[in-house]
Amino acid sequence: MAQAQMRRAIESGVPDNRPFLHPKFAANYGNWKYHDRPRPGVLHHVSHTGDEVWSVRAGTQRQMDVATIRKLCDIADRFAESHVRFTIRSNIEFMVSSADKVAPLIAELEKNGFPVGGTGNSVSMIAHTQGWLHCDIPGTDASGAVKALMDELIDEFRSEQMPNRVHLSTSCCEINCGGQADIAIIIQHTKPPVINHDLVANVCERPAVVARCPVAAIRPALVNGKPSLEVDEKKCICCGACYPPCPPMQINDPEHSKFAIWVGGKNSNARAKPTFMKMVAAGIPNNPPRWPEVSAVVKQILAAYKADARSWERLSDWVERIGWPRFFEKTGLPFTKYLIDDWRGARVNLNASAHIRF
Amino acid sequence: MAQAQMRRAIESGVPDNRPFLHPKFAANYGNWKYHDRPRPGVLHHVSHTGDEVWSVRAGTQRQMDVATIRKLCDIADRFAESHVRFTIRSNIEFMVSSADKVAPLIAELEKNGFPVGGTGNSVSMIAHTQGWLHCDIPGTDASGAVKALMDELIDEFRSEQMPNRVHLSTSCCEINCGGQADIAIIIQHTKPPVINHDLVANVCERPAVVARCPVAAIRPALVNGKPSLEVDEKKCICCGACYPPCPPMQINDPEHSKFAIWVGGKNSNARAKPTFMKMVAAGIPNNPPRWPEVSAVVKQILAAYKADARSWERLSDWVERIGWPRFFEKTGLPFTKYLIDDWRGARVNLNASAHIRF
Amino acid sequence: MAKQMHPTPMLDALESGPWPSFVTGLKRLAQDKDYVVDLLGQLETSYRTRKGYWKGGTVGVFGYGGGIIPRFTELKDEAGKPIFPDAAEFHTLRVMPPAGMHYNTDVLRQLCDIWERHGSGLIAFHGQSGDIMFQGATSENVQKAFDELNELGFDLGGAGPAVRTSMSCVGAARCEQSCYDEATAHRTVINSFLDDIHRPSLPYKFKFKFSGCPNDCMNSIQRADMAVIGTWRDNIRTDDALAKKWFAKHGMNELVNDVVARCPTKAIQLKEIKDLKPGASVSTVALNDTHALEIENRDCVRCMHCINVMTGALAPGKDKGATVLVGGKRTLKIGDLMGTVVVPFMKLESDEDREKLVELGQKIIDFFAENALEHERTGEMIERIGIVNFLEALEIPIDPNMVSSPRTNPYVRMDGWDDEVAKMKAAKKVA
Amino acid sequence: MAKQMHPTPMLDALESGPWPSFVTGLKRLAQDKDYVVDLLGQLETSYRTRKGYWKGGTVGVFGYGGGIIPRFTELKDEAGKPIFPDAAEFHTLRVMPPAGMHYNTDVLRQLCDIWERHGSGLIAFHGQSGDIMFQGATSENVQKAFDELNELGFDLGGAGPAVRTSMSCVGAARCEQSCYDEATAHRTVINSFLDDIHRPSLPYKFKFKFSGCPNDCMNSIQRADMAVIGTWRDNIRTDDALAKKWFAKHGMNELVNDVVARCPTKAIQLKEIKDLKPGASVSTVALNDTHALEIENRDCVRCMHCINVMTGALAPGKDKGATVLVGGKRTLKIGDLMGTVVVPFMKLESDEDREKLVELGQKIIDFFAENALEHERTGEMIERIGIVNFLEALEIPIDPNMVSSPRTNPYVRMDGWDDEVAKMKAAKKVA
Ligand code: SRM
Ligand code: SRM
Ligand code: SRM
Ligand code: SRM
Ligand code: SF4
Ligand code: SF4
Ligand code: SF4
Ligand code: SF4
Ligand code: SF4
Ligand code: SF4
Ligand code: SF4
Ligand code: SF4
Repeated sequence: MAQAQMRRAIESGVPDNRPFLHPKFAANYGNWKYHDRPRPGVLHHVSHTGDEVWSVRAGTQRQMDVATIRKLCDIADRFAESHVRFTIRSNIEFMVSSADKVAPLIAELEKNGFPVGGTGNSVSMIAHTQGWLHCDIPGTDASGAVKALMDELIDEFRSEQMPNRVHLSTSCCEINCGGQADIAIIIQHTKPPVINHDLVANVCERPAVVARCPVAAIRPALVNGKPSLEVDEKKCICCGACYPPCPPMQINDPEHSKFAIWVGGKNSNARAKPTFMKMVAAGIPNNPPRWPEVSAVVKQILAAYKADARSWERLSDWVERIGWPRFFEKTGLPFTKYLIDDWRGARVNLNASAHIRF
Repeated sequence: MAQAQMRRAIESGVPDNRPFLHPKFAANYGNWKYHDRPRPGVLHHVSHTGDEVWSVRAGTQRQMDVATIRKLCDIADRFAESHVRFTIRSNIEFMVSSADKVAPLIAELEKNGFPVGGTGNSVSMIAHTQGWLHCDIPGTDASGAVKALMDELIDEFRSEQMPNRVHLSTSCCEINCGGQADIAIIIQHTKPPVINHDLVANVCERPAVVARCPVAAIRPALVNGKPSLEVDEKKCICCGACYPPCPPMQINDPEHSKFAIWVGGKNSNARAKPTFMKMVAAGIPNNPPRWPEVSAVVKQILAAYKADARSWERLSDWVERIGWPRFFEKTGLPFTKYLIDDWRGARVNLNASAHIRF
Repeated sequence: MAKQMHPTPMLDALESGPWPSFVTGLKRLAQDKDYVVDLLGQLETSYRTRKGYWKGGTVGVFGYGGGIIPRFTELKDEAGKPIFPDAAEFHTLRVMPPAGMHYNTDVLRQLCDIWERHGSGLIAFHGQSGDIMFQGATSENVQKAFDELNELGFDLGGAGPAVRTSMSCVGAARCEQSCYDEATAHRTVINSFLDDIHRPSLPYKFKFKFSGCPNDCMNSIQRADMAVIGTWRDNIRTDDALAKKWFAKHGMNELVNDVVARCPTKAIQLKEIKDLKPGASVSTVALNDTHALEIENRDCVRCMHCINVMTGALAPGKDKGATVLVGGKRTLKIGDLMGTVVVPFMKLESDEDREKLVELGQKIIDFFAENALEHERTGEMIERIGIVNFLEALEIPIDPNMVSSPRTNPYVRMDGWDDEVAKMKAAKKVA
Repeated sequence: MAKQMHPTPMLDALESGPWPSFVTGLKRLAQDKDYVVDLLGQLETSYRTRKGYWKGGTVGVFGYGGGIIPRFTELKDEAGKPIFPDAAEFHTLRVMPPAGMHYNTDVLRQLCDIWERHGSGLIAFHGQSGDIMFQGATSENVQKAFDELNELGFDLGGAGPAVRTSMSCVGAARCEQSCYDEATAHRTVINSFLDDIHRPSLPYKFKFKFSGCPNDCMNSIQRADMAVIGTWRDNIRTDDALAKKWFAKHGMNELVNDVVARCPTKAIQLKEIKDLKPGASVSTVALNDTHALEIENRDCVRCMHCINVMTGALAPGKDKGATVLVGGKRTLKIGDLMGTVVVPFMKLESDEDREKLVELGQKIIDFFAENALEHERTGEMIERIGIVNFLEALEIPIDPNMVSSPRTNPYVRMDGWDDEVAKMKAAKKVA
């Protein structure tokens, strides 16, 4: 039997990170005192014992070929101390234990096309997802849209000129694996799924699909004598939740799967409690390879935020101060009825007060 | 025919208030400049023309016999200028056009048992409802509970020593005609209705009653062969909504209709947006004629607020600053699971953050 | 001299203490009226048994379908006879007050006289909806009392599924914060809906309330289907003389802690006079020779707080009007609802302005009448159908001031986006 | 040398510009691998047609039920043959990283070597759940790649209805804000649930995330079924030397506007040194010879803001631990949910402390496994059954820190009130 010969997995789980820690990290573990940023892209941490470490942050394309990774390793071996880490935003960090190693390391990274930055009040790398490269349900690509946008935002990545840190995310379907962010770019379908009735019977577990629809718009139905599904198009909110469990319910559409832009998601507890992001623009075409319309809206929002927010105001703090009417005015984005919430508990998003801005 | 002889109503609607306005009000209508309060119970308004008017506010029992009203009219004729008005809290206001009339007027009011106060940062008269005196669904009395409590709070009515104005309300059933308030005292039933099945068929329109229940706990049923109703006691939240349309569904119970105390309702837009009140105490016995347990809890809350709030903080502003854990600590009230919301949209009342007070 | 009093040991306990006692008042009435003697008997029973003994019924005045709250006793002996027969009927007349609840002693005395003749002699100033409640008349006397009250110029208010009696604050008559003529708006609106008040035929009650400014002394936001709250669009007005007087009395700490720090949007800043940056949307006011307040009116949300604290030194602007909110109400049956903004601003100065307010009310009531379920209030209806559908039916343009935040949920079908944007742009060009 | 490249005009447009290009990377791989040549062909087709062409399937490694994301091409000709046959299978291995995502170059090179041998050569550092994603292997090669990765000390992460791969912040390794040993907690917890990771059998996915302080650099609150966020109970620590250095550099205006005014609860006050009121719950720090900050720690909600701005001058206290929140997730199917507090504070210093965290996780997962509907996350389950039922099942005592406000709705049956109060009092006496 083939199986009998197969290797049994060692269920080792999460590897111990101690062997990988930079020696200064290991030595001062849990004993750091403060940090500063000598320049954008560089963090300087000082421990209670007086030990110091410099971390240099650089952008990557996340989905890297082995040559790129080996190149980064070469740089780490030659210009740093052979230890690196990745951030939650797929930036890479190189640690060095003396200040004079910082400048040569930066020069080498930049020379090899890895922009240094993403710290403090910069626009960091965009958290992103799989898209056409790998996912089975994407309405668009992720890596491409991110590359195109980061090309345009690279100066903001390299400098720290924003009022506070700016975190972006992109997601290639409404499921939004990219998550809440200061600015999130997400596919928004605008038409109900087109059902390939021939396939439903074989491929889809119909009760499960019916249960998956958040607005109960799907009914089992007989189509051409075969068991299939039927969508009440009046109810359907085009979310695409039926598509993963039932691929014949094609939700993606080259024309009608558009982009929406969301702002003001904040996960940190700094100052105000965490906030959900809000939809502020929609109907943006899905236009590969460089999605210029998406970049334009994002840049419009960033420009307004940069010009008007006070220091330490995250995007949500800024809007909290200036109000939504002014946000739409300053960004030039249209406020339409679609931006008024009508989902569960939507009432909390209505203005239940006489607080008005003129 | 009797009807033919009957007088046809003059549908005059809301009467014109001009004939009743104090002359200074009429002369300076819409042209007031500012006001101050020379002492508790007295408002001094100055118009843009320099005209001045003093309003002296006194407490009443709201439900007044004609002798009381005539007494107030006598005082108005002899010590004021024959014009009065009532406030939303059933206080009466006497207007005079010179400062020297204020003191004698106050003396006369106090002499006749009408406490002067209720302005500014005082505890004003309690907004209240009908109770056993008149309503068809009350769990308790209103006028009596208010009289008993105002007896105890009269010093706070006569002075202005609270951090900001304090508005109280009482309501004799969960319907809460008394409304949102800084502190609201409301009947809370704790047992499902006891159904008098003999009467249901005659008295209640059964579908309407079924529709009225907010948790769909009522089903039509045959009881002893007669059409009646049946309550799923597991679902029933003892709200009493079924009782007005169907009096045989007796919700009031001498023992199990208790009091709950709510705090932090604020309707004004000053500072924060208006806020809903929150339940902070329950299980308080319905104990006529003077409901001492209710007064005790209200006074506990008022004492904590008075001692700890900063100036201009309404009760809701104060708790917003100190937090709910501290509120329960400072008032000595127990926080139990029943105080955690579980109704529609309850999630907005959960702590979705790491903001914690220790 | 009426019949002998029933013993009322529990009610007697409400005669002691400094606050005016309604029991003492009732006893005074009982001296002349058997009616009230028996009322006290029933009330004492309620106090003893902790039970209510009234039930409703149908009593009205000729030509009207509402305005009376009928009460018949349920406290009966085994033979089904009332235990307190003289108080077997105890109906209330709800009578609409003049706006702002102003009276002179003459009219008050006349009201007393009428009610002494035909009723119990007990009057509540006022009910929580604003009615003068004439409490306690027999079925027979209700019409008589009404006829006399009506001749005096008063009319019944609402009850049942009807437009209800309304309230407006003292406002323009005495209050410097008033942003419109509350009394005239109140009277104009309510008197346009008398048929809907007197002949209940809506799905459920509908309440208007009028507050002259965002202090909302009428609690309209939590209690009115349609709340009309005064506000202004231009800059906060200032008065240096009063500001200096205030500052001299209260000092810097109070200024910072009570005014500057409490502005919800940080629209107010304390500045040295030399650093002031005047501008089209900026108000400034001097506190002394060196210091001043600077208010960025575009950040101000018209909360009233600074104006309340420094009355006269700061004041609402001159371009006044009102915000209209819809849907406030109590708990039944989906939980308490506050009104929410449907018209961020409308002028309310001329008769034409007020006519527009009446029209808005009419449109809302018509829509309510046609679309609400039975026993459903406007707030619940809007919750069910969605505010956007409501606004579209009313042809009210969308405005970001209607939301505290845009949608946080992607669950919406939005293939009409481009059309909406085009419509908006077209509308802007026209305006 | 691999086969000839397909024309990729659209993808080529992603090679220009300064940001590192994944297309350039793929082309580099394509030089040696037909596999990637065809991958580029399919991707270019997606760019042109704006459609995805992958579908799922079942591929795994021996002994495990999850951890592989299988992908089969759907881009076929009329005969049903793949148009890009060399890339007909493109599976991803999700591999759990070391906590904090630390590596040395040695191990990175070994990972590259393995993936060059058995896969496409494309690795993502990291997926949004934290996995190292080895993207692109044929069904045949998946096991080979896994065996080598596993020998190197790595293991598969989660996929499907399973406990998922977790993330923890850099934390104690480098960050002065760290309030517990994130990496040890992360590893201890996750390695206690390996069976639930490798053999998916829960109602739906379950995610843990670990952030060392309320800055929540792991976005745990919106993305974790169970979020463990560091915090502290005692007073904020201070360092006069660093505070004076900060003040000298930034000045009074920044102090007031960026620190004092931004404290969400006004817990920080600027004071003259002579006016400071020290006390058991007060932290003070000097800014120069005359001025200081005074923090009332009982009002502080541990938001981190002041500490962020004045790093080192202000620092978390010494009595550290973590807050646990449950129920965060994305939109499907009732809308985005943030986690909410279920344990306001627990110590996380010793192995026993961490054992308690594992026990809590186990209890929650057990309850989830038994009570959630299919495809229902913890947040949705709690929304459905109510947080109180959830807490009672877990035997977690009620605490007002769990709510942002007590109930605003009277709709609850509360005849157990007295018993609850008695229970609470008894519990307090014991404690
Ligand atoms: C490296 C990283 C953690 C990791 O283990 O990967 C990290 C590291 C630090 N974060 Fe973070 N944060 C990191 C992602 C985040 C995230 C999550 C994200 O990026 O999606 C958040 C939450 C975002 C949100 O609220 O939506 C986050 C919210 C913060 C905050 C709160 C900011 C605020 O004002 O709201 C601080 C405090 C600050 O800025 O001083 C902070 C501060 C820091 C400090 C200064 C902590 C310290 O003392 O060392 C670290 C250096 C930050 C810098 O870039 O200047 N970090 N930080 C992450 C770097 C991401 C990147 O490459 O850009
Ligand atoms: C690969 C990854 C995106 C990326 O490029 O980084 C990803 C990709 C997919 N996600 Fe995700 N999710 C990924 C992180 C997330 C996150 C972020 C996180 O874990 O912090 C979320 C939001 C947090 C959450 O769990 O709610 C997320 C929320 C979802 C959801 C919505 C879950 C929900 O309850 O609302 C789905 C849909 C589902 O599971 O039915 C989903 C489903 C999927 C599927 C399996 C699509 C499907 O149903 O077939 C995608 C497989 C793509 C592929 O071909 O590899 N993915 N997904 C991330 C996992 C990589 C890794 O293991 O490190
Ligand atoms: C007479 C009355 C209106 C009426 O037409 O009847 C009235 C009159 C004034 N109110 Fe009021 N308010 C009156 C009920 C209310 C109510 C409603 C209530 O009592 O149920 C509210 C809303 C309560 C709430 O938020 O829940 C109300 C919220 C205010 C506020 C906002 C206070 C705050 O900080 O939240 C102010 C501003 C202030 O205090 O300076 C205010 C201010 C005023 C001023 C100072 C306005 C003025 O410049 O003349 C008036 C004198 C108040 C005083 O007592 O010192 N009035 N005021 C009401 C007196 C009730 C009483 O007898 O106690
Ligand atoms: C008399 C009064 C209390 C008082 O003593 O002041 C009162 C008394 C009653 N209210 Fe009320 N409500 C009174 C003002 C209010 C208010 C306050 C207001 O109007 O601003 C409210 C809250 C605002 C609102 O409308 O939501 C109020 C909310 C209710 C409700 C709940 C309505 C809802 O939609 O949630 C009911 C129940 C119902 O109508 O089914 C209700 C029902 C009743 C009934 C008719 C009980 C019933 O269903 O049989 C009570 C008749 C008592 C009686 O014997 O006179 N009463 N009721 C107030 C009317 C006097 C007046 O006309 O001036
Ligand atoms: S966002 Fe949607 S399309 Fe993109 S990786 Fe996640 S599940 Fe796939
Ligand atoms: S797209 Fe969403 S709403 Fe429409 S049928 Fe599918 S699951 Fe239901
Ligand atoms: S609160 Fe209830 S019992 Fe009291 S008057 Fe209103 S409806 Fe009647
Ligand atoms: S008391 Fe309320 S919940 Fe219970 S049956 Fe009656 S209406 Fe329903
Ligand atoms: S609502 Fe405004 S205008 Fe009316 S009385 Fe109150 S403070 Fe004055
Ligand atoms: S009225 Fe305007 S400026 Fe004044 S406190 Fe309110 S929001 Fe601030
Ligand atoms: S979450 Fe806190 S402890 Fe962890 S890296 Fe971020 S700031 Fe440091
Ligand atoms: S950490 Fe505490 S003191 Fe500092 S800003 Fe936040 S709440 Fe205020």
